[in-house]
Amino acid sequence: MIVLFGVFLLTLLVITALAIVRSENLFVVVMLAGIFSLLMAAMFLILDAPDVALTEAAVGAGISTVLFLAALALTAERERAGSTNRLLALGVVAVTTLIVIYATFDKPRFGDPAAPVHQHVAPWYLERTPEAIDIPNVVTAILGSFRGYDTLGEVFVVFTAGIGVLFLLGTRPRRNSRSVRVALDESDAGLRHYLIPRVVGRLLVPFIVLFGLYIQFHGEYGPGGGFQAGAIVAAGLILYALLEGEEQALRVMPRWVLTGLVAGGALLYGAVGIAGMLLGGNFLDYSVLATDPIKGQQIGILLIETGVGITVTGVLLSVFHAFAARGRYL
Amino acid sequence: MAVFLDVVSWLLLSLGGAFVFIGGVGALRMPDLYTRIHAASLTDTMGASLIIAGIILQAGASLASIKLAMILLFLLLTSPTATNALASAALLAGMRPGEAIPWRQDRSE
Amino acid sequence: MTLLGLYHYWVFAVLLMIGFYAVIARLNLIKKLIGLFLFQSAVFLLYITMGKVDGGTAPIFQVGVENQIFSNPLPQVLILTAIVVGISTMALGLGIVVRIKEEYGSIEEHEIQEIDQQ
Amino acid sequence: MYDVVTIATLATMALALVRALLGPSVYDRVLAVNMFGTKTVLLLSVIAFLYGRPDFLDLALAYALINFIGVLAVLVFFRSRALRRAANAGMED
Repeated sequence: MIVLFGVFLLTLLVITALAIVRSENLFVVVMLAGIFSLLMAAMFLILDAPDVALTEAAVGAGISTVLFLAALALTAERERAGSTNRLLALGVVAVTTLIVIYATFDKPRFGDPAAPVHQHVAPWYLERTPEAIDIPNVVTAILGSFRGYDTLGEVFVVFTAGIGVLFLLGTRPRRNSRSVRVALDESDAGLRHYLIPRVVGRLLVPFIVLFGLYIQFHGEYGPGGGFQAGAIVAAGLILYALLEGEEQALRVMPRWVLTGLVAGGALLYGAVGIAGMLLGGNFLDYSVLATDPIKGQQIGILLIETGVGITVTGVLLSVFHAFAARGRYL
Repeated sequence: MAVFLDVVSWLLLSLGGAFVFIGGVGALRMPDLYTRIHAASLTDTMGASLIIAGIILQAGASLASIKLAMILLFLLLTSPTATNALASAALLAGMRPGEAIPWRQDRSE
Repeated sequence: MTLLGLYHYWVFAVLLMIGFYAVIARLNLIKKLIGLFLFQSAVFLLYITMGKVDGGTAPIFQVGVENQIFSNPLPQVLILTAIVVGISTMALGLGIVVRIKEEYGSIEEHEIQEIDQQ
Repeated sequence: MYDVVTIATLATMALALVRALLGPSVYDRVLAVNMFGTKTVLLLSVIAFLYGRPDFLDLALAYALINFIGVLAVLVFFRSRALRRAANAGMED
């Protein structure tokens, strides 16, 4: 039965994707992308990946819509019809689709336990996690410890992307593009005139941040971890900025704090690795952090997940403020 | 007792499912934006309450029930707020309730 | 059952190519970025689909339950980080598009090329 | 038992998707996204019990908390657009 539910969701996914490509109104495209993300999250949960679904939820529900809308406000809302060779493109795409579909017949059966993916390291991870790390969530164990070096790389990609956005949008806009900037009174910023969203939103901000912290520190026992928590906390603080205006949000959390978060989280991650080396282990080997190796692993995972969460929060918030400060949004 | 609970929760779940579905039909069939918002939001609240109440009866006294109650509480707070914000945005853009032709925008779509 | 399983892979192929079409056939830069978003989502879906095991459950140990079959945790780790990396790089792409709009006054590829040729 | 609810929710999702595709105005599409969000919360809660893993409820909780940020962002977007247009019209006068 549940397979049929999945198939239905997949069909909706394809329809949504087709509509996304066909629509020329970019605002509509962003809304449909929101639906696409919701469908993806439900699909991930059906395919036994609650951690991934939670990440998709945290990123897709608020942050990606907000970022895309901010970019639309700065560029254009409508796509202009241009002349490309649509037929040629369609031909290329159709042929490639057929080739990929032909290739799927050679893939292992869906759900086959004997498929090559399930043979090499994956059973080893599942077997070793209880004895070496002793936390219930195997995904967190792999993310934090077994493949900690890989995750360090990912964190630095996020870090670099954030710095890149700051470099691109941190410069002052030219004068001619500034003429459209709307001079807003401070009392008029954000959604201050909209009483209902403001009251409810302000009520929810602390709950969202609290829930983010729960996801952060519960990540070893259930779905969760630094990546999801960072996105959720950032979503809560972005909500505050939407309600109260950018100026007020920057007063609560100034730019230097944001930059500090971006760098601090990545630094914390690296420092845990160095600490392991100083205590006589390898880089990112947490076993030496405590007298009991299992305890050491758990402390290490807790620390690096915190680092990940801090960096992700910092990057997403900095990116949001970089777009918002460009002047035509908020 | 267990059978009784099962029956009640089955009733709640089915009723909730019916409400949710009726809301979907309403959102599709109603003639203009504000009536559609009306159809979608009211049934959403009722359907979500009934479904979550039904699941709580199944879950019994556990952490899951507390989480479900939190989900319901936050849904009851956020869903009407989102509807209100949406109606505000539509009003701001100059759509008047009750106008026969609300689709002045986007006719090219 | 085999057909239902294959359907997962076909959806992957179709989604991948819908995204690819948006990247090559549409001239609007934001639309191209959305195409990339679809493309990467298709890849996410493929990885997670391959990690599913028949009768398996999510790879989180439960207290008091033994001898469970678990789905493969490794693709989940890869995709979990890729989603957050994806949104960060998407923000970078949007930043570049915003700068292009400010310099050229347009985000349509052919108009930008015309301005470049002048 | 949960199957009935799941089917109803999935059918409603399909209806909301049709509304999102038909439009006609952009606000109808926002309404559809909002409906879709609530339905996803319900679907995720039900699937968590269908799979017998109540710890997955965190997901539904996450959506219940942050899903309306998108709609608020839409309101902010249209508000700033209206202000911008008013300011531009004022400059032309």
